[in-house]
Amino acid sequence: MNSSEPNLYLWLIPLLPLIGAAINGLFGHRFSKSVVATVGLVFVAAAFAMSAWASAQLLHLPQSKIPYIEDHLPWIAAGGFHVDFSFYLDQLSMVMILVVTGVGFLIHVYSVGYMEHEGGYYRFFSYLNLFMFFMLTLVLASSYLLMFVGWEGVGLASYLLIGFFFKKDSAANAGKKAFIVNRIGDFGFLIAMFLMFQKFGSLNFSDVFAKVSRLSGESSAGILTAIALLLLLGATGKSAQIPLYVWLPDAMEGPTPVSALIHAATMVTAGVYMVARSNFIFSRAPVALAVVAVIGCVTALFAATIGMAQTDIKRVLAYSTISQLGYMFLACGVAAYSAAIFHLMTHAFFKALLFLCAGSVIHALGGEQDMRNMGGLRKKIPVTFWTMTIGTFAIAGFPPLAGFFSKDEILFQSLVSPYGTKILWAMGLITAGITSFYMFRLWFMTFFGERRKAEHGAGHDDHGHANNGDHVHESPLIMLAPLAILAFFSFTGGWVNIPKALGGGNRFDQFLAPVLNAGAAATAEHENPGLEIGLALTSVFVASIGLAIAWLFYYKRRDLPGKVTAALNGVYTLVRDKYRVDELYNWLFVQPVIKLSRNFLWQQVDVGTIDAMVNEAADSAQHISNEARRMQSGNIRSYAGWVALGAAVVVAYMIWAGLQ
Amino acid sequence: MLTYIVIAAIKSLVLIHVLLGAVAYTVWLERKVVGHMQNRWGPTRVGPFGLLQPIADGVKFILKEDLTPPHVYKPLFILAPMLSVVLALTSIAIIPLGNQLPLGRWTTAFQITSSPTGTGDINIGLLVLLGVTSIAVYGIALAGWSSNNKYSLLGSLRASAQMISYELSLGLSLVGVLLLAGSLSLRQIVDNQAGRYFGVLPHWYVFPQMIAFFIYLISAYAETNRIPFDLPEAETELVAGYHTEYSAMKFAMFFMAEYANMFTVACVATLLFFGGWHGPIPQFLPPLVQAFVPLLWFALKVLVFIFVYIWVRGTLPRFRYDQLMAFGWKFLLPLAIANIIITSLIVAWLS
Amino acid sequence: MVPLAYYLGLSAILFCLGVLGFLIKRNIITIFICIELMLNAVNLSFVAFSAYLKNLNAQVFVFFVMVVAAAEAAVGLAIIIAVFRTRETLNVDRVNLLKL
Amino acid sequence: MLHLILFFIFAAVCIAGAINLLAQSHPINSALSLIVVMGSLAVLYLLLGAEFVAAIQIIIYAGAVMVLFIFVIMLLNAGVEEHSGKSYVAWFIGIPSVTVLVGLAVYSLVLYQEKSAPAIGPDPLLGSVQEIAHLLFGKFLLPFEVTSVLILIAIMGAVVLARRGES
Repeated sequence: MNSSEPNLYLWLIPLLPLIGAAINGLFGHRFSKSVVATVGLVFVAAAFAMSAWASAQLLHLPQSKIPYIEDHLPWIAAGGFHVDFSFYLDQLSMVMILVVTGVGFLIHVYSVGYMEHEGGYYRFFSYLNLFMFFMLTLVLASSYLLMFVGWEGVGLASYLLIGFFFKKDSAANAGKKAFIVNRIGDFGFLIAMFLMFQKFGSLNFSDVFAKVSRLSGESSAGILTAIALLLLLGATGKSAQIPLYVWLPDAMEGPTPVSALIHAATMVTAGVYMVARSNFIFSRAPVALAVVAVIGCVTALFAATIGMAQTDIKRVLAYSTISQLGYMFLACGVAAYSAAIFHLMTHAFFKALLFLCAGSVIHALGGEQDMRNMGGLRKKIPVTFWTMTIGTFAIAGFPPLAGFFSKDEILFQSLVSPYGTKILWAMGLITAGITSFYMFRLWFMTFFGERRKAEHGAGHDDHGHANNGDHVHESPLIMLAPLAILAFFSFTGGWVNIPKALGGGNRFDQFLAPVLNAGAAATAEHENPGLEIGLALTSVFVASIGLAIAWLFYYKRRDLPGKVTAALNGVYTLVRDKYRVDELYNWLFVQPVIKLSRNFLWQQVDVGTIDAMVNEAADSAQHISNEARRMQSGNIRSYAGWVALGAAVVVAYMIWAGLQ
Repeated sequence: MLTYIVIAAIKSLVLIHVLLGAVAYTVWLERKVVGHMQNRWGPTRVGPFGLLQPIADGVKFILKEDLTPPHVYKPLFILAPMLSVVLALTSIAIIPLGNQLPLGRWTTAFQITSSPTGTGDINIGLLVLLGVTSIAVYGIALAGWSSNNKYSLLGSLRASAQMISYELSLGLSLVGVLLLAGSLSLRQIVDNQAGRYFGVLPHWYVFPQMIAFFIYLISAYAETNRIPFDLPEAETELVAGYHTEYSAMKFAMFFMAEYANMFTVACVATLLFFGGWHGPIPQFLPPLVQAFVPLLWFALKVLVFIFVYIWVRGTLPRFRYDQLMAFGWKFLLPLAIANIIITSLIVAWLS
Repeated sequence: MVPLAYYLGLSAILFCLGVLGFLIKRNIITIFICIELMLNAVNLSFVAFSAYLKNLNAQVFVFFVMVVAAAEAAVGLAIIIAVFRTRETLNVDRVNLLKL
Repeated sequence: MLHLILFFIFAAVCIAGAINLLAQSHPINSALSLIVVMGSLAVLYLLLGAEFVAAIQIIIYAGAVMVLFIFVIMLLNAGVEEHSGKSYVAWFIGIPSVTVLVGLAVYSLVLYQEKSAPAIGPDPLLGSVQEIAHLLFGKFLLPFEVTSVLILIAIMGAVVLARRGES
């Protein structure tokens, strides 16, 4: 690399958290908590600083130098197959690394306070840093394979962190569930990579995209659709979309900062990132695109309805996350990738904020997670309340907060995009209303009214303080500072992409356009400000309805919810039980697999065949050894006899060979 | 070829007799000198100054009853003294005693193992000497063991360990001289010592190799089991050591071996450190007589060494065994090695 | 002057006698002595070939063989002493177990 | 001619010594027989012009290594070898194999003999101590130094093994 070439030292960005993880993981048990926290924070902060610096550099690069690719070591070179350790920075990954390191750093800071009283402090920070390493590898990867490494790595980190309280069965099971469900998605991703390699001969983004753009439309639509659908399968796994969303609610067994970082702000958006990254492929596979849109839309609505009936504060947020991810998929599905990424970014801010606030609430209540046992916390934890309020209004889509701009753009695109339809728009709009309802339901139940005591001890014992209930206290400053910062961004984050109709410039869309314009959705070309303003007003109105209903049900008339649920008993139970999807999956997949494994694979294949062969081999080895043991008599002279025999044979052979 | 063999045989015969005679009279000399040192007379009765005493002793040894105790391992019990004496006498074969001896048509050297022309020497003479010395252990070791007697065994083990230990310092002390001489041939080494330093001091290796000489001297005493290193036969502890069970001629053989070894050691010291047979030679004598003059010089120097041996015996007490070993391994050996290193450095620097 | 084959024949005979001794002797020290005999037989071959090929390398090898033999004798005899202390026998037929 | 006679004499001594080594039942006799073999071999080395090797053979082998053997024999007071059970492998595989080995050696030497080879003896150009020294401290310097390490290790090993336990 000569001097005129820019060097952004991208490799440092993932490596720094890895070093932190290694230090804490290997030596952390000898350090004091403050040292562990310092190590964890410093390396993530350094990664954030490096990301910011690299981003600033990238903005100054001429367009021809973007994407900036940094090649390091060759990794795999087998025949025509080459994968290097190389990193890829363009506008898309720039947004991602900034979000990941920025939000990640804030959540690290928050964790210092939140995890103060937990065991395994060093383990937690080591895992968190490890997660950062893999996530940054994922977003900086320059090939699908390296991306897959990060993909699997964040899965691993997620598994470790969900099961952080490994002494609790439910946590361990949730970790396993997340891991196994993700495997199904990974399977799709892998097959997609195989197909890609078979078709394009490479897994590097640059090569693949170049080859895709050169393909003629009709002849390759089939394989591109197949690849896109398989990638989508991978994305649904990671981003918790139907049908593979079931792991995410259970993942709330992990510590709350983990839920905020991994299961809300960053990791689960990997699927969206991957789809956006692969927009070249998706845009040439309209069928796949439609599937993406449908899955996103259905997931959004479906998860939102479940969210209405949940009582666990973190589960409400989990379903909200699934729902919001559905929005992002919907945006991808209508080829409005920049809208998806925009929503990804704003969602990262406000969802992280909401989770952290929820964590603060849980912290304040000493581990209580059931909203029915909350209430009236507005005065007791004011900072949390106000930040939570900002987050709630942001996610509900009230202007001028971040969620309004991003969600509004998605709804607009789902209507006007060439791939969009009115049905998608309508479902999105209904979802927006529901979102507003369940978020305000949470808000009212938690902060207003009277404090309701738990009837049966402290519900979920996730946050196992010795603190028994009554002593409600505000969280320490180290937890509140990240809340404040995230609240600020939740408020202002949307302003980077104010649509033209509202006097903005769609700057974010234009910024991402070089990467994502292949979608040909031509996001900026719609000169229909009237329609856009109309749609925006509609969605604000819908959100207000949600707010009003929530106010009515959970503030004004506390008896109403009971009556309504009694009236709709069957439906309500179904929704509260999450449509019994888990049971369905259990009956449909899990039990057959267990039966097959137990009765056939275990009893027949393993015990009957493999073990039998191994045992037979061992038995015969024993029999042969029993015979051969006689040679090993311990008698030196016998050994000498054998040696003499060997020498005679060797000499005889040599003489014979010499005569030939 | 035949002539060579005949001449060698004659030389061997003469030399063995001379050596045995010398051994016998060294015994006399020792008794006499020690006697005078202790203010006694020593042997006086047999012949003038007791000069016939060795012969009387010899007759006594031959005529005494040769006792073989029961429970000894007979073959080795008999072999051991023979081995000792044979090896002790063998050493003399490679020692050059003087220059060439002109005998009409043939010229031969005062040395059994000289080349047929009488000028050459086996070029590993010193190594042969060391080899023979190293084998000499067997005589003592086997004697002690085959006697089937605790005192004998302990004495022989001590003697063997002592000889092996000091053989190292002995051999290493000679290396300094070899480095200076650049040859293993004894004749060559002696010839290198002809001439004088600065016209005054004889060109003997004892001067540049003073340390080596003292190491050699001390090791040689230990090697021959003489006072102050005669622990193997420490009477107070071990009766008579390895030859406790021996009597008559077998005992005499050990005795002869010891004194013959003394001679060998003295000869080597003379050859390596004191210029061998070199000395002022009067030029007016007839050539045949002149050829014997170096022999006299050689004999004189050897005699001086023998005298020193006896002198030391009359003067010094005996070491303790652990002191002996510690001295050999911890002092003499490192010193000898240091001497070699310094000498080789100087030789390398000068060349 | 002696043909090379004579030396080699002698060497082979000595070597085979050493092997034979290994096979028929029971005293561990004697067996050790037989090993030395074999080493000596090999040395004879070395020296004979050295003279035959007019090359001194073989004599250097002899030197190394001797060094190894000396080291081996030191360690081997120490082992024999250690074995004798625990077993109180030198008969190899009685020393056929790895543990006491 | 003299060489040939000397060779046969000492070869005969050699073989007699080796056979005696096997025939004797007392280890000390075997050891002494080996010393005889070594001495005769030294003479054969001299016949081959390898004077240095001959001297070393006597000094190292006969004078040091075998002394060690004799010492150990004395120390352990090893008696006449006892006759324990036969080793069937040694008798029925080992000894026939040795016989075959001898046969093969003789066979190959006879084959070799047919291709006329020059007789060998001392060569005035070869075998001086200086030349061996040049080889040893030049071409073979590294192996030479390594042997010194080997000996050091052997010494330490011997001390550790032969020393009685501390307690």
